[in-house]
Amino acid sequence: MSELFHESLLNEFPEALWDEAAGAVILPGANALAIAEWLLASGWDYCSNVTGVDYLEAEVKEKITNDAGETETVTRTEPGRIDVVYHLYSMANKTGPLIIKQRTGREGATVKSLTPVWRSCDLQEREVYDLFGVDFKGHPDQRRILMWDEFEGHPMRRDYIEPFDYEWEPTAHTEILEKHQRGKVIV
Amino acid sequence: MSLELIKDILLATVPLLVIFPSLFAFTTWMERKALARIQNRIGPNKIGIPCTRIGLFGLGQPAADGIKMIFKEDIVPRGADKLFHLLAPILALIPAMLILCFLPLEFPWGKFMSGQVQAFLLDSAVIFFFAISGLATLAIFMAGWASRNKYSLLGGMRAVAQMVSYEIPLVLSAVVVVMMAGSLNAKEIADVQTGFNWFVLTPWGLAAFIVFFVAALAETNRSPFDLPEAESEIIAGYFTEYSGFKFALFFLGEYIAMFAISGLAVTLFLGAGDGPFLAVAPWLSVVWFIAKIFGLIAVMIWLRGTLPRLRVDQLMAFAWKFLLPLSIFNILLAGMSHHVTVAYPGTTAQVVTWTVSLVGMYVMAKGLDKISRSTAKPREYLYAE
Amino acid sequence: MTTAAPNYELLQQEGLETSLLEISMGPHHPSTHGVFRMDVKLDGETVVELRPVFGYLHRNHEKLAENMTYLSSMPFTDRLDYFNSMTNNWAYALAAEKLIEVEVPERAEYLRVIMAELTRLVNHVTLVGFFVNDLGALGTPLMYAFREREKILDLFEQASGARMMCNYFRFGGLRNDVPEGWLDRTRELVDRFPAFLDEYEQLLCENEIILSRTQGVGNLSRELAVNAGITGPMLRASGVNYDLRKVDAYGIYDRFKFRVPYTDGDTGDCYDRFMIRMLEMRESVAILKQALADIPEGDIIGKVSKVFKPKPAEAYGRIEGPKGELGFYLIADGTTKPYRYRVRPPSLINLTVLRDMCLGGKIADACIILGSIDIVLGEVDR
Amino acid sequence: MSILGGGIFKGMAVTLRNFVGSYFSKERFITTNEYSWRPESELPQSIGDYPKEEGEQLSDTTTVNHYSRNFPMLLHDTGEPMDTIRCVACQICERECPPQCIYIEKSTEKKENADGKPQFYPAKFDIDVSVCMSCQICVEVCPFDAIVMNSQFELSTPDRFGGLLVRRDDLLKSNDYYHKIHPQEAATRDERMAADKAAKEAKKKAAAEKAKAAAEAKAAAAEAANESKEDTE
Repeated sequence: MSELFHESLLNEFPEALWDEAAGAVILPGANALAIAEWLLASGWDYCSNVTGVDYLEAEVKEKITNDAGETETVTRTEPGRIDVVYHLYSMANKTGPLIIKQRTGREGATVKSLTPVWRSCDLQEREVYDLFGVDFKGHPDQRRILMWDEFEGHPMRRDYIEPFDYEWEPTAHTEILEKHQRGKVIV
Repeated sequence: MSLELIKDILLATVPLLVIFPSLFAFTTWMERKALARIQNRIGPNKIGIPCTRIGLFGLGQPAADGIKMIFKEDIVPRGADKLFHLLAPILALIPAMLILCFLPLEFPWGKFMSGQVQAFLLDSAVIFFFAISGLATLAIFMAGWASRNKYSLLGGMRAVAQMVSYEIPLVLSAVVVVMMAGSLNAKEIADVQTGFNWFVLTPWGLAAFIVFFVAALAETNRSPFDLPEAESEIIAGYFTEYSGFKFALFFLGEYIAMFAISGLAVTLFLGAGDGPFLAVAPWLSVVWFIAKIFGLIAVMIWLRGTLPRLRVDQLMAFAWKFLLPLSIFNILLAGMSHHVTVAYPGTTAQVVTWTVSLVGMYVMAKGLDKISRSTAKPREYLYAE
Repeated sequence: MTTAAPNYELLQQEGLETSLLEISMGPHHPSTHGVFRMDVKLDGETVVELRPVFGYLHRNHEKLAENMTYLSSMPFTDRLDYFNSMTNNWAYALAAEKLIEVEVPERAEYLRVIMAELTRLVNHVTLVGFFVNDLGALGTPLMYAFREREKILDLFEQASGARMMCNYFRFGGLRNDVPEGWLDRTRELVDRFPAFLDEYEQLLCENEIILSRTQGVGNLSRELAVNAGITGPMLRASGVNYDLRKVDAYGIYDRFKFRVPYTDGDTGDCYDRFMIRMLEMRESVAILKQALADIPEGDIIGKVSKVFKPKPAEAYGRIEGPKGELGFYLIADGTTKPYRYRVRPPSLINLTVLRDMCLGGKIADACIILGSIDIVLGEVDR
Repeated sequence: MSILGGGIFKGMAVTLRNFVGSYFSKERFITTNEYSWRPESELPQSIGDYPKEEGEQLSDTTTVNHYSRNFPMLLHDTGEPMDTIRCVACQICERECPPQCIYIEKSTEKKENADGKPQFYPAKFDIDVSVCMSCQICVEVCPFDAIVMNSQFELSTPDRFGGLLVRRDDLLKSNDYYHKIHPQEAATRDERMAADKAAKEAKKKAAAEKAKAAAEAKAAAAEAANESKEDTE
């Protein structure tokens, strides 16, 4: 059902992209809210899960066929990005999931908040804001939720480094942890 | 002051000061034990004789608790009004102890006394009783206010509203007894009931007793009316900020108030010290009296083990829209049945008054219940295969 | 019970100084079920503003799991909702099994259902106890509930070695087979359970005080419940027939005959939420009886290596946990560790509507509404 | 039509039944597994009274002798513990331990193990009680069945640093002890180990036979080749 459904979504909004590998529709930044409203109206009444995924800048090797018809390996740099993933289900039709994603850059990450469409995004988008540092435009109450207000940084980002003055209680365990941190043990 | 008078005073008051606090200790043990059994636990069972392994069913527990309470640090919040914070538990205890003096307890050593056998023989004892028990409200509000804690304040406010409201049905249900006995004197009310002429065995007396008991539960902040100290909502209510000996005083005051109000219920409705074998051993009257008090307290404990508590608005609605009209209606019924039984002596009239009273009370209660309470009833549910 | 708030501006114009009473309920409060905080503004006893505050138990469970292999974060899922470690394990195993494609043996599937339904009994029976405790009963129902819970936890301990942190499910099956006689003991418990439920219902379900305290309190409409992503018994109490055991039929739930209780959606109040849980326990007992009758002999775990490298893919596994839809979202990147590991916590998302339900009620209502939502802070804060 | 307050009376009937019933039926009480390590008459009075020795566990009084787990222990076969230790310090458990509470240092030289094969052994093997969460992951990932769970739970100590770090020699327990506390698990484990060993030996044998057969075939082929060569000549 959902496999068929993303096609009708893509027909309705040709600017949306279909990511085959992830099985998700990538919403265009400009009219994400309009698409979400259309989705709600067409039966996707339940937004189950909202989360962020942080992709660092990475070098990707891929095989391409050049003009001469030969296969060669090209290395290109994929820019870092943050995906905000929404898992949609339909309680009325008991179908799902339809996965939609909003994509944004890592610096000054901003996406449209879908909380006006699905209330269930409320606390989860706050969590993504808190842990990933994604700014949700149009969120009614965007505050930190799990970390305290004075906290700096966004711990779920993959390049987050613990502050050096992290509260520390010495235990007998310390020497083991130090060993782990020296990299002697590859975790 | 003559030596005789001093002896009388001591003989009349010291037993009260000894017996009831020790009964308090026993009651805390009994309550813990009974609640434990209701909840399928064993309850206190280790502390008996110190330095031995003799448990004595945990009877030493109250003593251990008392010692702990005395030596515990007394914490007064920095922002609290220290004077009133100190005065409140004392003020909570004093009226409760005073009320005990009015109970028509006939101690066997009464015959060694020159004058009266009761600590306080007053012609208007019942009125005095209600007047003094009203002071406890003040103590509780004082505690809530002086603690400078929001939970305490909420508890204090709840207590004032609740205790003032429930005093009215309490008094009105006692009015019936005063009407019938024709006296405000506790001793005389007790004397009227001797020989199993207990007021609870009359239709109006039964109704009044039930109303009185329910209102008494609210007056002493017992479950299901324990809103001023509602643990799940406002931590511990007015005594949130009390610890150590001050807390123990509150605790003591609460239990003594329970004894006092149960004692009044026994005096008014359950025939005071009346009971079997009094002709053989007159001193048994004290035993009967205290046994009846314990009977009522056992019911209180049982209720506490079973019921959740009411909400504030429901509590007030219950007092004003249910108990108050019911007790007024009961006064009418009492007057009616009195005149009918006086005018037509015989069993037929008895049966008629019983039936009419009970049916009347039931219809009245049912109607009031419908008006005052929302249409709460069990529901039916759907199932999906 | 909605009380109209007085007009403060008017009062102040008349020269009266009024202000609302601000109370910070929690993080140490008897009825917030853990380190949860509600900033409440009270007008007398009426709640006019409520703001939930989370995060006191936050330990960044997701980050921890992203730094260790798939198997190693299994014991950490126990600690999410520490009442229901078995179902947490299952949800995680379900998501990971989508990544590695392993066949779960028949016996393991049956045992999974048995464990999950026992967990549901544990959760619901204690929740009802805590809920009535929030109503102000002196813990009598709670003690009865704990007695039954202890019996089930004993079974868990005999099977998995631990009472609460079971860590029993594995990708492709279960860690070990149950010991000899375990199934008989479970049958005995399941046979005795309805008698306990009868007593429990007699104690609670018709009590006038409970009825008048819970009915009409914390109403949640069907539309809001669906839109706010409410799941589990709370959703069904609002009149939506949506149970993942029926909808997804994960595991082998399609083999059992059971019914899903729900309401007609007119009320959706605390009483409905309380009763739906009472009724669900009966259905769980029915499932348990069927599963215990049909359980076959055989292997307990499929062929999976302890440390594996799934192909890059995304998987979202969700189950009907006792508290609602518990989902795990995993992104594999071809290494032994998940690239992204996300828990969809039902407790947190069910709290979305806390404010809506509490406003206008009394402060005592706020406590029981929170109790009827059924949260565990280990899962809310993760 | 129910009587007024009927639900309350029903509830009170239940509590009364439980009140009376609690004096007569033990089943009503909360039952837990008996963790008593000693009879009730000898309840521990002070810290020193707590049983620390393995022999003092009364396994028959616990109902949880199958899979109960509290803290890992290192297994050794019959004989001197360090001579028959199964651990070869491969450090897999150290890597996989979720709270990272294991610390291993590999020995520099090899020593003969129970099978008489020279192997490395752990020079240091420490587990931190304060961090270990009894999850049993180390047991599952161990390819040598060298680490299993102990159900001894009296691990409290007044020494917060040294005492909570359990050293290798304290962790070492014999396989017999393991059989005593977890009979079912130990039996299956031994069975599987024996099967693995047999399979390995069979495989070895098969490989040897195969090699032998191959060598013979090769020799035969060479001979045949020689013969054919001779023929051609």
